[in-house]
Amino acid sequence: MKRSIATLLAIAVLISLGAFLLRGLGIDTPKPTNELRTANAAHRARAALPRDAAAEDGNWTMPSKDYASTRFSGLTELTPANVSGLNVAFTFSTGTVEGFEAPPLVVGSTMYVVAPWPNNVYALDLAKPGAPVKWTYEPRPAAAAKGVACCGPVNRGAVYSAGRLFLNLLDGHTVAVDAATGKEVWRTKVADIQKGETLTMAPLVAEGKVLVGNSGGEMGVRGWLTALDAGSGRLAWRGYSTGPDKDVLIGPDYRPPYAKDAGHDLGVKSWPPERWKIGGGTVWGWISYDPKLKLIYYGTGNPGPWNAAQRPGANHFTAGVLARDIGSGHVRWYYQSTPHDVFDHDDINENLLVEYPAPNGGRIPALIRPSRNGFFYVHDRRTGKILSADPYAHINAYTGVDLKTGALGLVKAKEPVEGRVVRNICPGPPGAKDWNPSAFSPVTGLVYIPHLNLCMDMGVKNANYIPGTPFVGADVKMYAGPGGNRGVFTAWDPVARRKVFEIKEDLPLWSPALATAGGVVFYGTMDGWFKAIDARNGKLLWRFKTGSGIIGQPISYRGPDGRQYIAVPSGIGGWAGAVVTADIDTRDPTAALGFANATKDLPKRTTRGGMVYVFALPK
Amino acid sequence: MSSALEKAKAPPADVPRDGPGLSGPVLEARLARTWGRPRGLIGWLSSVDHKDIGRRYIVTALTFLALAGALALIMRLQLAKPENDLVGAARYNEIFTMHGTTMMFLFAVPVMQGVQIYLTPLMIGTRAMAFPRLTAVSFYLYLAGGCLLWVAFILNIAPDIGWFAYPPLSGPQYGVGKRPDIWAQMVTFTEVASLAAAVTLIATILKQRAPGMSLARMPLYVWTTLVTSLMVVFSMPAVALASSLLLSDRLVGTHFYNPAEGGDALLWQHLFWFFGHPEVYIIFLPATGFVSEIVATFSRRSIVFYPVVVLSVVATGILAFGLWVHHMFATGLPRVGYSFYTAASISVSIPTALQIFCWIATLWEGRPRLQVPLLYVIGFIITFVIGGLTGVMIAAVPLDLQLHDTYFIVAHFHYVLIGGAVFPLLGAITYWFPKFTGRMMSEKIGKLGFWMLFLGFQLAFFPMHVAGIYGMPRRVYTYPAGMGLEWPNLLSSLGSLVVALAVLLFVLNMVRSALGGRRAAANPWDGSSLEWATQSPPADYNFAHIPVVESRAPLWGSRDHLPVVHGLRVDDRELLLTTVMDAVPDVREPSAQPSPWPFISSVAISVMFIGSILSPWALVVGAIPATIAMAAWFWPKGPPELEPTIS
Amino acid sequence: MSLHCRNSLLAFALVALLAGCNREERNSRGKPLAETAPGMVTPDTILPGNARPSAPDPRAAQYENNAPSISQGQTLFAQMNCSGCHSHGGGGMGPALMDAKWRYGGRMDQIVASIAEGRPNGMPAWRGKLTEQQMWQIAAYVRTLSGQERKDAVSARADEMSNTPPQTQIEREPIESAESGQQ
Amino acid sequence: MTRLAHRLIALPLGFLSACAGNQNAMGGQGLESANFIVLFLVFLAVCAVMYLLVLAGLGIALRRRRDAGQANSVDEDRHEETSARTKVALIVWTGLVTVGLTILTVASFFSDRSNASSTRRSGLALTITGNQWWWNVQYDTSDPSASVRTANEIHLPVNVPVHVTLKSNDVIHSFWVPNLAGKQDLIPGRQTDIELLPRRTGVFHGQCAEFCGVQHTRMALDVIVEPLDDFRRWYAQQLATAPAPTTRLQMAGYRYFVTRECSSCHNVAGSPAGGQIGPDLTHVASRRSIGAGTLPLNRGNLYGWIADPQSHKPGSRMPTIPMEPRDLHSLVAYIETLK
Repeated sequence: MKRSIATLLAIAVLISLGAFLLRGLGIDTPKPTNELRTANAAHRARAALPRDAAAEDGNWTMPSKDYASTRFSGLTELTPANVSGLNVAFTFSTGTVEGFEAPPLVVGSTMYVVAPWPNNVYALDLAKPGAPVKWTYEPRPAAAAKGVACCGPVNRGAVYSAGRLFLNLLDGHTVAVDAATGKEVWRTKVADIQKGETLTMAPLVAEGKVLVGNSGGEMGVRGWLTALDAGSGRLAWRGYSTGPDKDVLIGPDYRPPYAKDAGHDLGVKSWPPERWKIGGGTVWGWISYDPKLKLIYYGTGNPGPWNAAQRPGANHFTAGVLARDIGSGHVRWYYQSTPHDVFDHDDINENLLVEYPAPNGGRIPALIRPSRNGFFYVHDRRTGKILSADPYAHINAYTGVDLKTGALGLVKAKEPVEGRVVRNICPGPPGAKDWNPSAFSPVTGLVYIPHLNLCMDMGVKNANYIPGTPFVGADVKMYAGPGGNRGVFTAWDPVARRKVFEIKEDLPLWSPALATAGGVVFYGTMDGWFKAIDARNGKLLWRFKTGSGIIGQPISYRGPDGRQYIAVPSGIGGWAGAVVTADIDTRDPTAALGFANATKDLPKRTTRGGMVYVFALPK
Repeated sequence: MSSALEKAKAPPADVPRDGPGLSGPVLEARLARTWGRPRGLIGWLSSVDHKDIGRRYIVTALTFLALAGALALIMRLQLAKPENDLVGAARYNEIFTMHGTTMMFLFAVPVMQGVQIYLTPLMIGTRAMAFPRLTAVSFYLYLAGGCLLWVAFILNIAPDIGWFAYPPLSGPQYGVGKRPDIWAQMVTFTEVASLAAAVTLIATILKQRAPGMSLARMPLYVWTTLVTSLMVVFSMPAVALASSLLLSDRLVGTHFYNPAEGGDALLWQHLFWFFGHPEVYIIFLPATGFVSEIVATFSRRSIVFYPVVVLSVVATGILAFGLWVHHMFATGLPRVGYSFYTAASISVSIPTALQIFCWIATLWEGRPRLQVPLLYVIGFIITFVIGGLTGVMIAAVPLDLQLHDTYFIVAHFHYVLIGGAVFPLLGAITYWFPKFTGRMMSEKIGKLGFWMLFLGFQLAFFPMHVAGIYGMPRRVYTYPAGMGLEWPNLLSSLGSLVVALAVLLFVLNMVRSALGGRRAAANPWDGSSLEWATQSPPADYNFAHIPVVESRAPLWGSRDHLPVVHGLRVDDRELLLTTVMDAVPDVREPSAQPSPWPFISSVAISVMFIGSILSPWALVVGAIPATIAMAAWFWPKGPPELEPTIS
Repeated sequence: MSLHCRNSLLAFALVALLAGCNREERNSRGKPLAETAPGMVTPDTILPGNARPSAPDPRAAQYENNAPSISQGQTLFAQMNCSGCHSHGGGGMGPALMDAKWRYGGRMDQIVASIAEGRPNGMPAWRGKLTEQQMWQIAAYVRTLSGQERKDAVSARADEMSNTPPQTQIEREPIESAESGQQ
Repeated sequence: MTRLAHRLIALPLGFLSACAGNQNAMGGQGLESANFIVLFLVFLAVCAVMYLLVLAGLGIALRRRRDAGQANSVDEDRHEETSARTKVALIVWTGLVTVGLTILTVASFFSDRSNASSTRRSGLALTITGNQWWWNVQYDTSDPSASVRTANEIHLPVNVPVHVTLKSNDVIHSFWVPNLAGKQDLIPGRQTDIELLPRRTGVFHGQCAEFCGVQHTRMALDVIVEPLDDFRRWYAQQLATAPAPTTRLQMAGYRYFVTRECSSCHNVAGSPAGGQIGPDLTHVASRRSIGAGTLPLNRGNLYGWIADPQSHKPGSRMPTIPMEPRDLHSLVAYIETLK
């Protein structure tokens, strides 16, 4: 008896020792196919476009990393064990003081940094020490555009394709730049700032088309998505988010998953006369693409104005998810997540494409998305049918989603009434989660959601429409939701439909997440901390204080020297950071569309900046 | 202690007291010295004599009546023909606001209280009001409030929000500038003033009635005074509160009337009308008191069914608090509630109907003597009953929803307030004029004036019923031609001129008679109540000896000799307090000396109130001088003398 | 506190005087067409060759501290969507208006110029979309946001969600550049 | 009920409605207004009886003993005597008054009920929003794209119950079309309702009945009650967008309208002018009046109004825009096309 116990002990010691040694030698390199969790692989979501470590080219050519928008790097050098050794490899100052959301791109040995306003592009030579500048591109957008940018003159990044960089300028132009020389290849005006339209989104390039959508949902614009020819910059097609079917590009092949979104000219019929022309539904977020189905997926923004009393009706095709055929632009299916949205709950958040385990053991091509309205949707991306929709944040304004009809239940008591302030509405106008995308790791099968815990008081009033001026009609005061923390970092299991772990962040989370195959997840906070956590349990492994608040997109790439690098932009701004960058006077809690009240303390915690930080393990 | 009791039991002999030993001219001379007031302006300002204060109240109120009447004329001229442009829209709004506000807050209530302050001590046979200095303060504050409003009018910052100043129109966003603040603060002034007056009146009536004047023997006018004063005490705080909330909304941005932040615009209407409706009866009930006295005297018999009249007055006073919602029938409150208020509003006319019966019955049983005061009473009955009946009409929700806020309402409340209060008031002034001035008013001019006023009034206000039904809303500065509104308005305008002339005539009569009218004896009309027992005008001390009352009509019961009590000090101001119910002599009480401090504190308080229109800190800063002044006012003068109870 | 007291007492002492002036005067039509173009107004304070700074526009007088104008300006500030960018003075898409910072001058005519001609970083030019009178009224209201106008002419709050401290009570922010601060 | 009403109108009170004002509480063209007439006459009858009794009593009382030549003095011991007849009279009078008033209360109650129950099933829904100093009118339909927005003029189909929702954007107003029904206040932060049931066609006039500021007087609206077909025609025409300008003059006016001050406040459907704070002008030329009943609509008044609204409606929110004569010409020409 005694002996057996001793043996067991010995074995245990040996095993742990061995494990420790192996770790130390860095032999234990988990592959995406490995089982990190006891859960059976069959019951885990898989990347839509399966890559294993070998398939990882180490580049970062588009902000979402891939068409599936996973923000997942297959690089495995960094692991929970060694990440604490990260050091700054080099930094790059853009000399700007506006919100820095755009991620650097890495192609081979060149890093392309798209700086905040006025959106200069810098090509850095990663092969040389200190990554000196190869070339600089200065687009010089019109300054007036800043006056119609609701939430800071931000830019969410460029995209690299076939030797060219494509990016949008705030003043309504899309440009193509030669990646080798930095020379402008073409420049196309797609949006009109006179109407209040701006461009802040990162384009997506697929099948030789550059996909661009407009911003300005608070300015009474009409939302659209435009496809430009990548070669010439000429317009291929444009699909509006409101108006008659011929404008929305709805044809006979339109098959909405639910009856509520079916009908003829819904983009007109679900609006008061003429209001669809100024009804919003802008496309300022993220686009995913499924090469197999040849479908692009994106969400449309809020209907305008915020005061819903001025636009009775469901307000199609705003605040919903669209699937368009990339060739013709025709809508294949549409699901309106938030019909007749009354809280500015855009639906522009990222759509992650994954292979979802089917009950019969097979795989369903799925679209999963943490939505602005606080529900985590799982769609069958062929039809748009909802497989599940569960709240991933604190919600008291909606009762839930009816999977049969697709209807979203609104709590009557929380519906704004003209002339009376409605209190404690959760989530607030930025929703449970704003633009900053989550990451999906096929390794853990989890979605890493950086999001918000904000509620609001809302008072709506009659909004006046003057082209090129705000069209909102609401006073809003935001404040921290239950718990007092304004940000939350949640790891969500889309299959088990449950939260695996969550990290409470004091400040709102405005920076996207980055997942790596090494089992480390990165994100930044608005007071400038860049954090690395364990993908499995959220344990904080490493953190670094950057110069300014982080609202930018972190990336990971393999440098010319073969090492894995992590890069993150640091520069406070955007809607959440307006308190710092727009000189808000916080004595007015309704300032910055109500965000001022939620971030009164931000000026004390960070200052403006514009810097790219690049980290790596010491050689 | 015991020594004190000793003192109490046997008052020091050296103290001179009235009685068989001390009476006649000698007594009167000494009393005059004790009760007279110092000479000069200071003396005038420090007077605490209820007759001085009452007279000042009445004169000031009549001045405001004249001013507001002038405004009424301007309005009638503007409305004489359609699309007239005599006064602009904005100015017209100021004018009707000033007219309504002045009439309600600066004329109607104060004039009634003025007469009450003058007559009550005389009618109940005492020498002064309780708290005479507070009475003085009440007048000065009222005066200050009135001046605030009218100076503002002259300086072109007059309120332009109507006399009931509904928010949000009077609120911080839509009530532009300081105009509404001036209105609200004027309200505060007048409310404090009438509250002060009411309190002193109640105390006087309950504790200072002549021995033997039990509640059941109290003159009807004193009854109405008691009831209205109690109504003031219960209703005025509501509006004082409402106007203070409004001020704080406007000055420091609170949200009492801001629906967006959980306030409510209707809160104001409830608070205001909870005061506003009783207000009408606060004006009307004293008038019924006048009528009762005049009817009794001029039909040469005491009122038939005295208990019925008293009960009606009390009932009216109570019911008046249950009707305010009938001013809000159009605000969309629950319909069921409306029915209740309809019933209540209609039922309030029952006690009034009973009073009217009693008056007519008294005339019926008595031997009416058609002199000017009785003429006014007859005019009152003929006119007021119409107002009362239209009142019954608009108590019905379906009728009110059409007639509310139209000229029909304007006609209604002018019939009620002019017919029901001003006619009796003019009668009362004619009736008590000899007591006020020692001279009679001219009967001839009086009769002429009455007929002009009576007919002119009907001409001016009856057509307004029609205008209202023809769809003329109130408070419009003009109206389009072709709606059938031309002739009603023209007639009204003509009538208003006649009314103006009549009032002018009345005033001339007053002035002329006051200067050179026929001298009046103590009891020129052969009245039955105590004020006629002393000479006209009464001496500063009212009565040389405090009379004893043995019936409801003391002067008719035993006209040759009126029994009196003796023993009040002559060298110092002393009053006889009696028990509340039966007026059994209770204690002797010293009465306050004249003092300039009430005036000075009133000035300090006024500065504080007016300053608080401009900054909330004025309340803090202004409180200091006010406190000092009051400290001086209340400073104890030597050890209080323990007075013996009378056994 | 002490400041408040002084203000209140001062204000009280001057009550008759100030009432006499045009604080509550309604002016429904504004100045005639003849003189409705703002004069040469510059936010600048460096004028080479000791040139004189432009004198304040005389038209400011009839709108400044004039309650009806300020009230009208308050209405227009909301209705013309000024509040969309500047919120209730706290700022957002546009700069805060309740602080002491004036990018283009805090004088009435300078504000009118900013409204009429717009400013390069996003302020639209309203000439032709608003009448001159309306721009003066808005300017008068804008100045109340930082406490520049007299307290007895401004409105404590609007009937909406509570936002800034009541304008009847806020301290007057010192206008930064001395020249443009001259009233 | 209404037939009775109309017969009753022939009675003494007939003269009130006789000179058919189109803003007349005695009009009786709406159910509630008809009920009003009946109830009013009932009250009038009862009150008249009471009044005559009082006058009679007063008259007799004054005549009765005046000339009885007694000594002009009070009888010392008989001045309080009251005859038994008077006591009886008091009781009778009290009973009479109580009964009369009870009748009235009951009558009022039932009339109120009838008004309340009259239009439970409403065939048409409107939302009217009060503004200083004009009325915004919205026809609410289940299909939002079929809803019509207009101002200061309401068209109603005859004999169709209408449910009107009342709101206010600023201060308290009161909606009153006497020929159809009684008042209902529009209170900021609250929502009130009124039911209309027009029984006869015609053009009626309504006016704000709660003092709402400087131009309370000039806050009127026209109500046109017409046969269902005419109403449908009107509705279809209101639903259409504004016609495009044709002549050069109209073009100039259009350009001025959409680029200048006008479009900051006014909306013209089908044009870039999208102002939401002033009356919708898409079909202004089809209306009867301008400036919320300030002036009848005709070319001359259009010129006068646009050139200087402040002289016709001082204090109104519409500013006087300094304007070149040719701009005025073109603007009027354009607005006249907005039928």
